[in-house]
Amino acid sequence: MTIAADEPPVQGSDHSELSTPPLQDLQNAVIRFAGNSQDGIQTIGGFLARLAGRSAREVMTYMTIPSTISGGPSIFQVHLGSGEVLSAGDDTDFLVAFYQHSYDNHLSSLRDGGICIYDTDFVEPDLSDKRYEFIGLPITSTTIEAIGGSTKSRGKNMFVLGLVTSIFQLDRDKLVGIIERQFGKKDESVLRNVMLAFDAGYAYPIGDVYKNRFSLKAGTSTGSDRVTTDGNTALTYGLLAGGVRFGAGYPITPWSPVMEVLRSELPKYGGLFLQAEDELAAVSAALGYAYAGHLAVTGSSGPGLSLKMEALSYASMAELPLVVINVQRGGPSTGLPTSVEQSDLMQAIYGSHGDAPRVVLAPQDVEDCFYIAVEACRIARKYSTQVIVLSDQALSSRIEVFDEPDWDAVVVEDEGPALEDRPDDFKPYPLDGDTRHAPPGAKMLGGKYPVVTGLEHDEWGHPSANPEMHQKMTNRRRDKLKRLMEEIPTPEVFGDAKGDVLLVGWGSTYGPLREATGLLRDQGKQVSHMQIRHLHPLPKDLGEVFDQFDHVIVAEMNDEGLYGQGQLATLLRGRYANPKIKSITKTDGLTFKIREIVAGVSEHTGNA
Amino acid sequence: MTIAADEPPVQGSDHSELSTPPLQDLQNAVIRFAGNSQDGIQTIGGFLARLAGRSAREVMTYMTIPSTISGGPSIFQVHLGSGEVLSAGDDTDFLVAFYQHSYDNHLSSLRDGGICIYDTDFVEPDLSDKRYEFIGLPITSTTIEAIGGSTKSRGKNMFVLGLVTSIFQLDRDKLVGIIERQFGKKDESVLRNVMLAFDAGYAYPIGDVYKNRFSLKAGTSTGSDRVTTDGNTALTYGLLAGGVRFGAGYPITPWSPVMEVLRSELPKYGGLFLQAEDELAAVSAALGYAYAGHLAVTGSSGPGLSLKMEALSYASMAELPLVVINVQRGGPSTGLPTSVEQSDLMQAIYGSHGDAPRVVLAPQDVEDCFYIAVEACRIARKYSTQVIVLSDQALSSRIEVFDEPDWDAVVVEDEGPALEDRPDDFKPYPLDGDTRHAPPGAKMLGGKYPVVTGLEHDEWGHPSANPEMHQKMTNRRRDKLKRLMEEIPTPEVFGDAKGDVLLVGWGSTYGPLREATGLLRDQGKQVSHMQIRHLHPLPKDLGEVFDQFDHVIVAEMNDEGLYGQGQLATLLRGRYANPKIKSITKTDGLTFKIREIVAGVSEHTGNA
Amino acid sequence: MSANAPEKLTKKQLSADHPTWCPGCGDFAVLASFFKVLEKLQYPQEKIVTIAGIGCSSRFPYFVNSHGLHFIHGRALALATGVSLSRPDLHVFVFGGDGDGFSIGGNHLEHCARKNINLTYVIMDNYVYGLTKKQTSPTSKLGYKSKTDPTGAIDQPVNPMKKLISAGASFVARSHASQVKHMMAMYERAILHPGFSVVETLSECVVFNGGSFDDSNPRKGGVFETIDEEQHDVTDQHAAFAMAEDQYPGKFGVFYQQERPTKNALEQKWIDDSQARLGGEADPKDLLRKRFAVMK
Amino acid sequence: MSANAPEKLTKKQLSADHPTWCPGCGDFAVLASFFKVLEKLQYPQEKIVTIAGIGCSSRFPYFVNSHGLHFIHGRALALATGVSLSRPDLHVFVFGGDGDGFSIGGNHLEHCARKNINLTYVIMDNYVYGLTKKQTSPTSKLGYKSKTDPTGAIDQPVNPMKKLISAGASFVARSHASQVKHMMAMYERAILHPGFSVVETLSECVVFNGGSFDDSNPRKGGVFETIDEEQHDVTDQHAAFAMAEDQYPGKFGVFYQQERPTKNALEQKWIDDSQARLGGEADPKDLLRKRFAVMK
Ligand SMILES: Cc1ncc(C[n+]2csc(CCOP(=O)(O)OP(=O)(O)O)c2C)c(N)n1
Ligand SMILES: Cc1ncc(C[n+]2csc(CCOP(=O)(O)OP(=O)(O)O)c2C)c(N)n1
Ligand code: SF4
Ligand code: SF4
Ligand SMILES: [Mg+2]
Ligand SMILES: [Mg+2]
Repeated sequence: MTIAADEPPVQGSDHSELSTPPLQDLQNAVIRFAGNSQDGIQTIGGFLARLAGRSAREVMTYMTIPSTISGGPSIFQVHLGSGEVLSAGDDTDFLVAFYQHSYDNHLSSLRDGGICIYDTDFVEPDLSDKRYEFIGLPITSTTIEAIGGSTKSRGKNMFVLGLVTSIFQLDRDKLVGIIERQFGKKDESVLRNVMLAFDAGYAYPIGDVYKNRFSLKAGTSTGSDRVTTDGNTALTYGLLAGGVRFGAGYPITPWSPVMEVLRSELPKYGGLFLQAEDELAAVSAALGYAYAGHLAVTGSSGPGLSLKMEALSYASMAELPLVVINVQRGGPSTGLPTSVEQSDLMQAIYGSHGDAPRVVLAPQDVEDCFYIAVEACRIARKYSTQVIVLSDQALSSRIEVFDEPDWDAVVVEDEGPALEDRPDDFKPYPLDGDTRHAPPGAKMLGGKYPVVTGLEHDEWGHPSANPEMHQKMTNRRRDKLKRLMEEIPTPEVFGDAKGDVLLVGWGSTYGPLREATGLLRDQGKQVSHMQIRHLHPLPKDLGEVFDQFDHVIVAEMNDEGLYGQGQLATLLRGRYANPKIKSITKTDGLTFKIREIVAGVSEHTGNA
Repeated sequence: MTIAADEPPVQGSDHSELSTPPLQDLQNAVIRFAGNSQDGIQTIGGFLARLAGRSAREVMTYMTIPSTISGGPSIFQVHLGSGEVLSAGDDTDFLVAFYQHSYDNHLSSLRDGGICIYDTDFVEPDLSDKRYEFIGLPITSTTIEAIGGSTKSRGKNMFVLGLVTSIFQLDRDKLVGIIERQFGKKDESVLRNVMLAFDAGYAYPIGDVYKNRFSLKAGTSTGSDRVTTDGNTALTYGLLAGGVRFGAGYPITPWSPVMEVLRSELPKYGGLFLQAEDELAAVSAALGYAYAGHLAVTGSSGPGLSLKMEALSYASMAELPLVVINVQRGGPSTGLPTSVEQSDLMQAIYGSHGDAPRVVLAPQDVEDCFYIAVEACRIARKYSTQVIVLSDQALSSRIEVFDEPDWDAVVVEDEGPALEDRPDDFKPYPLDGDTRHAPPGAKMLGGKYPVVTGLEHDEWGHPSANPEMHQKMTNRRRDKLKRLMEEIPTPEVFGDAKGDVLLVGWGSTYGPLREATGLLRDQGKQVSHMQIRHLHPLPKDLGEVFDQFDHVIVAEMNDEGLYGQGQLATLLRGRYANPKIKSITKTDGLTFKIREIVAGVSEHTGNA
Repeated sequence: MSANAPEKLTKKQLSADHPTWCPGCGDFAVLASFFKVLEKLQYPQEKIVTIAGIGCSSRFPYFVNSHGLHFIHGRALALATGVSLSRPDLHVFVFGGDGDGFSIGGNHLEHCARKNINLTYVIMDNYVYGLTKKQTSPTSKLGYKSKTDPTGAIDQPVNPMKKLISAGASFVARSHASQVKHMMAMYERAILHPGFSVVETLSECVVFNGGSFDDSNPRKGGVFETIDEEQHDVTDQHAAFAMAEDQYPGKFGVFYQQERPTKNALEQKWIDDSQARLGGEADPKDLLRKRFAVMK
Repeated sequence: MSANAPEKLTKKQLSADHPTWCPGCGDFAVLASFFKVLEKLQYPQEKIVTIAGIGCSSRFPYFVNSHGLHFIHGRALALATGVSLSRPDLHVFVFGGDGDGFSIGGNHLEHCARKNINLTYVIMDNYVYGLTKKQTSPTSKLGYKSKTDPTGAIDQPVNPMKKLISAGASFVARSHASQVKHMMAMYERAILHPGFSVVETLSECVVFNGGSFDDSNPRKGGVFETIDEEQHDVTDQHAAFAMAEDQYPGKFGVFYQQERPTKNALEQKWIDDSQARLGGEADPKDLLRKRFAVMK
């Protein structure tokens, strides 16, 4: 699905065959850079992604983080495309291997006929492997030569970037502009060395051979440059756009970047972010802001979320608004801190003691990280409730391109605490209406000031152990989310509204599921796709949608559990008691491959 | 369901009618003492319960705890019966009202024709209320007179106990023996005063009128005296019998008594209980014992359980055995600390981040608190897993009578840490076998010592981020619970194995559900009952059982949630996707009344 | 009360529900002293915020007719940090027990202290867990018999003064619920201190720890020894620490006081500097546009 | 290695995986010193237990070939409490960073100290969150620029010595990862101390806080000032507290040491007394029977 289908694939690696270039005019290309994290491969990946944003191309990236602290083997994969790019790619078209271990571990990621570019200074490939083409060049020594020896092999990444620019006929000028913006702030000599390395790669003769073979089609320009960024960044600015001005958190991978940017950015907006002593303090302080009348955020990843469960139970009882970010990672426990997983959904909904209803949302791609954050703010405010946003490790760090938001439409002005006087008959928790707190500073004209509590209480917030009151208040806390359910749009179905299979997913699996659906449809299968962004409450008419399909197959990156169902599948079955709902799950810490989804669908439908 | 049905109910409260006593030979009697917690009504309730244990009678008690710290309105209800006593009684037959507020708030608990005994020193009843019979006597002043004034009204409870003993023709000698055992340890004058008050009540003339009316039938004697105790106590000794020798916890209502008894008792067994600085430390220390090779316990109630979620996720990953007690109370948050609720089931199963499989059990009555604790120990050991036991506030404090356990059959000797040498090929987490840790102190003959970790790991416990390994280890952690599932017995069905309705419950709702089932069956309805004690994993063949009924109705004390299903109902539907599974729920902090269950069944079956 | 005519704030207005504490509980006197200080200081009623965790003492907010929040066990200070940092216009008070503050909440106390969060914290120390009915607390004396130490407490108790001083609290005092005047003086000075101020107040639990503070209660034959600030330099941390070593019942008064910048002020400075660099308060949309331009 | 022939325990046997720390990280020297002390003390290998929370430094257990446990962030001491109390035959060591010990784990440290749990705790203090890549830690110096304090840290840091002393730790020392001999001496004394012993060890994070401890590293032009125990009475808590006040880089060595009963011993005494009262170790069945007789 990456190389335009009408091109015959290259076979073998006999360079003589290449005199008439068989590949041209790529719509898509998946390039994997494999080296050590110190080599700056993330940097060049980032440059390529940004260039895509400026060239009306789509892009999606994928990276791994070494488990050692000091760095170590790491990859950065870029999927560039002139059409829609929905995943980082099952297989790669090009592999750039910096070291022998890069070659050994990643050669199999190449599709048949793919091209392996390797550093002859470090890698000894098995040239007899006929599945791939091999292009060796002395990346390290040429870079050292180009820069002048002093910085040793630093700059290899820029050499490779130059090489790639030349191979794919990318827009050199735009790219140099991006490089200059990045390095221009630093010492002048840095930029000079960077450009020396880049130009050496760009001019390297081996590049010429391929120059005419791969020209990456430009997309249809939308006129203006598009935004290129990762999920954590998009999410963070979504919070700012949604009006969040106060936050508190504690560092943890992969949540930390969100709090780091908020800590730097919030003072500009007149707010602040507190680095707390732990997650318990963080969620408590965030509830302090909320009580004080501000929309606030806290967040973490799995272990930290577990620590927030008690305070979130309080928030549910007291009905304080709060946005809570969970950038999920592999679990349980410390698990796989730098791998992706979607195994915190049940906890998000049910992790606190007691019946503690709250809202759970999940963004489906990088752009959606922004919009879901804005929506989380809106819901938290409107229903005076807690909204947990389930992002994940893959979304957090991958780079995509999207249109700049329409700020006038999207930005919510922060109105600060509502300090107006409250009338005589003020009730924060009216049985027949919405929760409305009177933050400190508000005068109570009736003379009686409210106490917000985690004990069960009456309409005025007074503690009450009255059986009837507990029943009514429990209903009330639940029913407000039922009202929210009424306003959640039914998720769009991609493909036909009825058919054989409805593939259902949530969160960052959007891309692979959509791509797999496209593939299956191209094969003539009656497959449609729906991605659920609102997980609790679920949209109200899913049952009707499901009725139009013979199979409803839920694909998610978590365990099948004791009864063979993933977490969302369990929820959907619990709600609809519909045995058509089946599950595809996995927990290998990697995003779905298209072929895994295709295989899962065949298995459930019996079309092997 | 409390007064033998062949007796015509008493009407009106004209005392003259009482010359021929219409009620005699009671099988059951529900007596509610309503006063202030300082009045020692719990004490007399306890005496009556203990007497029942010695008289081959069944008993169940129910009490409320005042919300003020210094004491305040409180009730103690005793349901005495010669047949099976399954609930504390929907309605009461006798109300003893110490104060006006007791009268005002509890009169409606009397069944039509019930008898209200009140203290004429404090209560002014509405004698025109023809639904009940009223018997007034100067409880306070007679007590003061009897004791001699010095201790003021202390002793009222004993006066009332004497009165009740005389009214119901209870075994005075046995009772006095119990009283002496209790008060004999104290200052002699205490016992003297107690007996003065008791005898004054026993001899009080008004009692004579009723003497011959109510004679509580004795049960069929089993020869030996039976055990009379509450759920927390039964649970605690179950842990000791199961071989627990180490524990750690932090006080919270209603869990505290378990830790208090363990702290006092464990030193006798050579173990110890740590009062930790908080619940996070408690669960951590308990995992320390587990790592050191001991079977250990920690516990709490809702808020404390939320705080343990992170460490429990670790325990799941590391596969350390642990017994975790949750004495549930009303939630969310601080909620209703002294009310009953079953709203922590979902959290017990799903509350930790990541896929963190663990076992969840729930005892169905006081006796079962003992046996479920023993079983929790067995499962934790065998599968090197965490077992959460969901007791609740009602179970914790209510008193029941049961047979003394067969100690030889039930007691598990604590073998202490397994310190034998470990062979060369020792693997704590074999892919094809059970987890077996080598605690510190064990020599590793291969020379390589293990590190227990919360990171994903291989068979030897070494951290591994390998995708395949994560998948395999996730499967392994889940599959061991599937093996446990195979050995869980299918819960017994009370009533017929097929029919119209299967009522399903879990935990302390056993009694009311069984009683309601009996009632419905007596009415000719095809209703059966099943109580599920193993909640995760669920017993394996429930599906087949459910297939035999037209309706499967799950009754539980938690909220119906966004989709109209209680927590267990959601789980069962999630597993079986069977729309026959319906839900009866409530969250009023009170145990189920029989009539609530009956009404719920009619509603779902359409037989109103 | 009318919203417009600023009346004098009285105890009557400040009184809410009648306290559910046991008759004779020391906490009543703490409440009464607090009312008196507030009557003196005349803060606007709506700007007073009382916050507490869980415990008998932590029921305080229900008994004060001001904005209040009854939080979860041990985290009141962390919550109050959020209130204080985001609402400089408020007067933030935290009340709670020894279990709430020194056991489960011990770490938040440390960090609040070092960060010098601007609020006043009154620890109502009864050397026992009252609400949960008599378990050993971190301040229970050695040998104290409780439900969790039936043969007497064996863990060395926390020394509250040492803990607070070394954590960096900028105002640290000690008082006694039997001494209303002393409490009032301490609370007032604590409230007027800019930064994190703490008054540990011995407050007898008559039900579970009766007589525990008689040694320092003249009415019960004890000695109430106050600190002579002529002799003791309250800004001398070592002297304060040394005095904290005194055997129980020890001294009462201000152990330590030192003004240093509050986190509130330091964060505000950062906000001000950031906005000044942008030429004053910026429109959020402009800020966002600018940031997104860089991502293209 | 054979199980029966008791061989001399060597660094080689004690070495496990090669540390994943960055080249130049101070933690290497801590590990090396620990090995040397163990070589000297010759404890049976299977009786050595290393426990840690989460952080770069907390990866320690992987690098020691002994029984080990890598726990969750901040709770290593709480877990180790369970190990120590239930297994008097073991030598329990806890390693971890400043974030793990003073931030999220700060409260467990306090309570371990006052309870005097018998174990040795080495805090590898690099004044930064290493593993999560450069956020301000509770010991970060004022002005330190991190990802969470881009304009410099503003919160007053924890003073580890003050905190430990006032919490009641019975052995409190300070060392420096550039001084192997000194570390060895401190670790050995800490290990031999009966009770809760702590050695804060400055250990440079070369990647995120390079040069931070040069001031006290003679090889980097700094001064490594050690405590002269002729001058400083280690049992004098006030003197220790006063010394803790010294401006950074301060002194190195034993600040405070005082033997007092460990909780381990006190709990064991209770066990022994209880069992003595029953006439020695009782059969659990008999104990249960006796208790149940009372419930009839
Ligand atoms: C997380 C959690 N753990 C435990 C409790 C139970 N609990 C409530 S108050 C309290 C301690 C009370 O002691 P203290 O703080 O000294 O207050 P006091 O009642 O003595 O005034 C405890 C353990 C709780 N509510 N929440
Ligand atoms: C509950 C939880 N919160 C946060 C984290 C993320 N985390 C891992 S290590 C660490 C701090 C590391 O700093 P420190 O303890 O000083 O150790 P160092 O890496 O500097 O040696 C943090 C915040 C976590 N793993 N778990
Ligand atoms: S139990 Fe003790 S602390 Fe609580 S209100 Fe009663 S006397 Fe006061
Ligand atoms: S990041 Fe710092 S503390 Fe961590 S291993 Fe590297 S140098 Fe050491
Ligand atoms: Mg207390
Ligand atoms: Mg550190």
